[in-house]
Amino acid sequence: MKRILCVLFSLMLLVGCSSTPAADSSSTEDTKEPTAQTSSINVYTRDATSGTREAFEKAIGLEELTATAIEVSSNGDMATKVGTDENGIGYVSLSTDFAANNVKPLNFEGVEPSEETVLDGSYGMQRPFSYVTRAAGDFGSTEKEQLVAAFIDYLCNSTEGMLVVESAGGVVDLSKGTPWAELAKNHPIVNQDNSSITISTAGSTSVEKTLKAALESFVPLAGNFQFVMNQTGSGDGYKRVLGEEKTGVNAADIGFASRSFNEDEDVSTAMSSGQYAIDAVVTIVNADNTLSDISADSLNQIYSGTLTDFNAVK
Amino acid sequence: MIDASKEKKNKLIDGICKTFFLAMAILSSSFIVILVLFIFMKGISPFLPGYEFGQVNIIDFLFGTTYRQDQGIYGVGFIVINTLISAFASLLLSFPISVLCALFIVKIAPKKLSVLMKSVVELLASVPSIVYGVFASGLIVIFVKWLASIFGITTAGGSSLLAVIILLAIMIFPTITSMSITAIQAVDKDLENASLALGATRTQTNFKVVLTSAKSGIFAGAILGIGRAFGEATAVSMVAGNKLFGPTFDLFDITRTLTSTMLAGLKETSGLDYDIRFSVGIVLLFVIFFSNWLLNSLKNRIGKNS
Amino acid sequence: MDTCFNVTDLNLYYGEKQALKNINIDLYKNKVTAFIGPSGCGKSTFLRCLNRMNDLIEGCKIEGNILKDGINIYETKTDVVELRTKVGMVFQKPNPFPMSIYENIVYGPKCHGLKNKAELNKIVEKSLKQAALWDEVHDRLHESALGLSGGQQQRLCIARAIAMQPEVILMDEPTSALDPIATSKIEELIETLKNDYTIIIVTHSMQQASRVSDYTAFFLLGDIIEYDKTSVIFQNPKDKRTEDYITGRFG
Amino acid sequence: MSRKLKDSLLNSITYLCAFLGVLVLGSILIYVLINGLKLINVDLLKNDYWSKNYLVAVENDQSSTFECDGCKGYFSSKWGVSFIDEVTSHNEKVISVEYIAENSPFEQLTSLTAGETYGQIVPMEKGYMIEKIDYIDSEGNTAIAGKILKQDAQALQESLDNASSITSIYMKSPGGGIRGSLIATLYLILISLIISLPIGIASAIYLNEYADKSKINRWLRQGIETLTGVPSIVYGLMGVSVLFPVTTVFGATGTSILLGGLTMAIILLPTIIRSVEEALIVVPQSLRDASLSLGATKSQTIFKVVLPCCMNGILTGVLLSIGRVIGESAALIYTMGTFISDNPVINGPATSLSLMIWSFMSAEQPNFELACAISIIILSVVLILNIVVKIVGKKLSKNFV
Repeated sequence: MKRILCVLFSLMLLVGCSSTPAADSSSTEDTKEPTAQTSSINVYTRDATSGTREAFEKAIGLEELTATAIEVSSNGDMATKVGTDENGIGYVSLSTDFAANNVKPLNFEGVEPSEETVLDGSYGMQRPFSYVTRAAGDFGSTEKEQLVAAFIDYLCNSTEGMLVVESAGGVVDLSKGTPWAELAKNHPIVNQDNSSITISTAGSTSVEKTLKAALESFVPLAGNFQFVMNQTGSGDGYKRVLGEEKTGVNAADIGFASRSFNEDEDVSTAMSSGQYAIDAVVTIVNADNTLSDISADSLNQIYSGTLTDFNAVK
Repeated sequence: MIDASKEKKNKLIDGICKTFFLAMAILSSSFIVILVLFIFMKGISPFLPGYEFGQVNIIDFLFGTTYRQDQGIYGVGFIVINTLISAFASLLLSFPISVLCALFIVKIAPKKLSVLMKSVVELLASVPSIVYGVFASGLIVIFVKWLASIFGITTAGGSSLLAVIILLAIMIFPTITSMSITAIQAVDKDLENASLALGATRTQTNFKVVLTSAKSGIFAGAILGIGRAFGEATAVSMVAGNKLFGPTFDLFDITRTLTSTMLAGLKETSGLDYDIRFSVGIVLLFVIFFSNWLLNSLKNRIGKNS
Repeated sequence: MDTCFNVTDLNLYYGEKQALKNINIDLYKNKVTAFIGPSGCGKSTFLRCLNRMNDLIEGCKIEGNILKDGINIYETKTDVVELRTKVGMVFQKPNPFPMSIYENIVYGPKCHGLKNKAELNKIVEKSLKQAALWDEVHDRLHESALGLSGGQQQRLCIARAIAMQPEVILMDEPTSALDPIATSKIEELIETLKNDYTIIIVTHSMQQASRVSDYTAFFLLGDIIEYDKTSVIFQNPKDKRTEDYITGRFG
Repeated sequence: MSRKLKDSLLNSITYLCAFLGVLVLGSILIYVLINGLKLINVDLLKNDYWSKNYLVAVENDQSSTFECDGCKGYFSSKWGVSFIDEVTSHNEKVISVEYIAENSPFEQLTSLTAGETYGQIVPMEKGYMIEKIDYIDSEGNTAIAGKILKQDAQALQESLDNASSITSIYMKSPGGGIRGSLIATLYLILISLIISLPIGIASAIYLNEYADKSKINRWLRQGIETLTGVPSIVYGLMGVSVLFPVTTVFGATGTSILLGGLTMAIILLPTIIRSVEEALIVVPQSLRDASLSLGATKSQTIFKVVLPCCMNGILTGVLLSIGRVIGESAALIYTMGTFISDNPVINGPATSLSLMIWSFMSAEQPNFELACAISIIILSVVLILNIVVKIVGKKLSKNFV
């Protein structure tokens, strides 16, 4: 029936634009039989290379994604799509503005997604913001190398750095921070004029906000150095620092990924690498949905295609 | 008055100019060779034995009906069909409207209105495609959803083949219209006057003489337009939904085009999944060449009849 | 009498089609020679052979000799550009360049490297006077040439050709796009010009040929049927076909 | 009668199509305007994108209190400064300085940043954003306040009133402007036109004036026409690997405006060639004949007669090209980079306006309003350039027509 209607409609469209506009009024009459509205779930997912998707699928133990899933291109796209689709389900980053997009965050296994639950590990769906630097001695100058080391120390270990990252949306454990004034003693480089040094960064766009805030706040602490951020995607983070593009157009000093570096990406040669913040992945549904809590099991069933009705979700 | 040395100099300059023009023409057309070589070198490698991430069967690639990065299944057969459907359908939708709109602007509209409309069309040709994408995911999608609900069909929030078609039709509209405007303006006034003098009405003249005389230019616009429809990536990927299998014939079902496949996660990936996008690029180039050839021969045939 | 062009065994093909068949003709210096004949008989094609304008047409092949002052203009070492400075041309439709009147006249000399302002001014005045246009335009030399009337434009084109001081001026139906008054002005002009230049004119008008020319050649289907003094052609043509044509029985 | 009917039918279809077209185009324009207009202001146009970051110390010797009559925001009478809450065009909540009283210690801020500027006075102005203030509270404990703790203006003012001395202030000048990208976009247009115009015009001249129907020329033409169909993302990838070595000669070490311009120049070629050729075809053959019959050489004919006549065609090509450059994103992501530079140089990285839109839309939180605002700016730049080019074109062609 649908097929026939569609063919009819496409004919209508063609007729509508090539001949008289009056012709199509008659044909709509008999097509107006409304069929019963189904509430089958529309499954939204990110493209296969997304760090968010990786974290999400790992958390729900997904083996094979249903073939009817709809791929969206970005976090914001996901929020918009689910916000306009009453039957949609998807997942976004914790820093998303849920209300503005007309979506509702779901508790995962009974745990509400929040900074506390992410930090204490009770909220299961999370991913790290990772960084990797160039190999020691490969920075072009020792001043730059020292400055990068100082920045990494500031970013990961100082109270000030962590505060900045947190205020920009990253989840960090402030209790582990040390005041920068103490750490700075190990980095004499910050006490000189560094305005001729430019640090370039590459990699994930998800880290952009936190990274920008951290870099900006570090500038006056470390002799007004310059920085260039070229955030294009997690894949480029490793490539441009240690991988195939490390000497090319897009070479960078520090690379970032919104996931752990995988086995293809050998970070052992780097001067330093690790993670500086955590981001949580939150399952979302349309704001009109009555659901408020979901289990990994249900999500697994929904995303593998065996569960297709919200009424059956328990 | 004629100075022999001057003559010699003139001749020399003439020769230099000719060589320069030829060199530039060769340079211009050599870029395509560089491009094709470059993309071939990258895109062929997954099909060669000894490929570092595991050789891909080219038959499966070309005729496959599933494309799933997560399982390493790469088949673009259905995507080619989807791409052809969406591009040609958008052309079908946009072509008559654009041509008639151009006719209106050049021949029917009062001077002031025509200038205004022309400027609007010119302006829209330079709207960044991402803005069209935003427009599509904001408005077109809602329209499609509403349309589907009339038929009692649920859609994936409006992302669908139909949304892609409407989006592309809107995007190629300025291209075809401005080319058609140029073509219609170039029609000889004498031809028109001759038709009017034979007692044809203004409208008959417009349709029978003006449009037929301008059809070569109009067709060139159509070719440019469909080129844009094939190559559009950013906006399309926002409403396509990137279906994992296909082909899609249902207007309200989600779809996947070659460009949206190339773009999805391009920056986050490496290895086979990265290289295979260049193979998709080769397929896209072939699709474009093929349809250009098709339209060009159609254009020549229509041209011959008159 | 001095000849200007000696044409022997000239054949011209457009691709497969032969447009000129075995043309043999001598054209005389400081005379007006008219080519007449029905449309498509090859008279314009032949005219364009004389300054090698046919070179521009793709698929055009020429056999035979055209000697100008004893030198074959179709030899490979002939400089086409130099030839064209000596053999000027005026076209059917007036085609002034979209520039000022002044710029139109000095175009040719400037192309050949003449830069001296005073000399250029002199050339402009002289050519315009020769073309009987000076009185009409001397106060608006720097206005666009496209603002002139059709007849004036055509005289400007003649002045433009004269500015190069050619030996020969080829005219390809120069009055066919003009009204009778403009036509008569051009005809008067031709009359005065023939003292200084050899003029070869293609015309559709029998009266024009008889009025302005000293010699007339009748072309038919790529052949020269008859070539003689104008008075002879028009008063007692030897060939029946010539007679039929000039008496208006066909063509 | 039936003829009239048919006529009016055809006419109404034409009207309908024109109406439909204008409706759709108009709705896009209105959509963009509604969403973006509220963010357009002079600051957006003239400000730098990157804030200047300052770490400053405050003269703590203060005994007086300050008065503020009717000034907006939350006024700290102890320090003589008032704050307000603001939302930037990038959807960030910030606390910015609204008013500084005369003789306030905030008028005498000295830089704490190592280097030349150490100890120099940093003027604080209205609009500066307070990120973090380290202070010692009335009980002698160190404490911090500011946006970094997700405080609002009121909380900051209360904290400050409670402070006995201020250790340091981290503040930012207002940023988020697009001046740099606007300039970079103009550079990009200029470079790509400077390169592709001569090549394009020369190629068009060769194809139209010199080329016979030989096979080689057919291939040349085919090659150029095929360039039209190549998706721009492919150009971008090619630009990085093939054209980058060229730019290194000019001192580029990475992505640069120059590389973007070179890549765009290739993308523009078919457009320019096509429009110039179209104009060349229209130039009447009789003009060429006339020039040649005067003994001008072919190149003289082309430069003096043919090219001036097709000025309009060249201008059309230029306009189309500008539109293409200004709207392109996919090819430039790789060649120009997404780094927003406030002082763009030709051989350094920068970003064009539409790349900026791409960045904002593909970020974790797409900023749709800002994208629309930048689109409006793009549209107005296109409009202005259109008008300028048309006026110049009229002036140029005055001599020729």
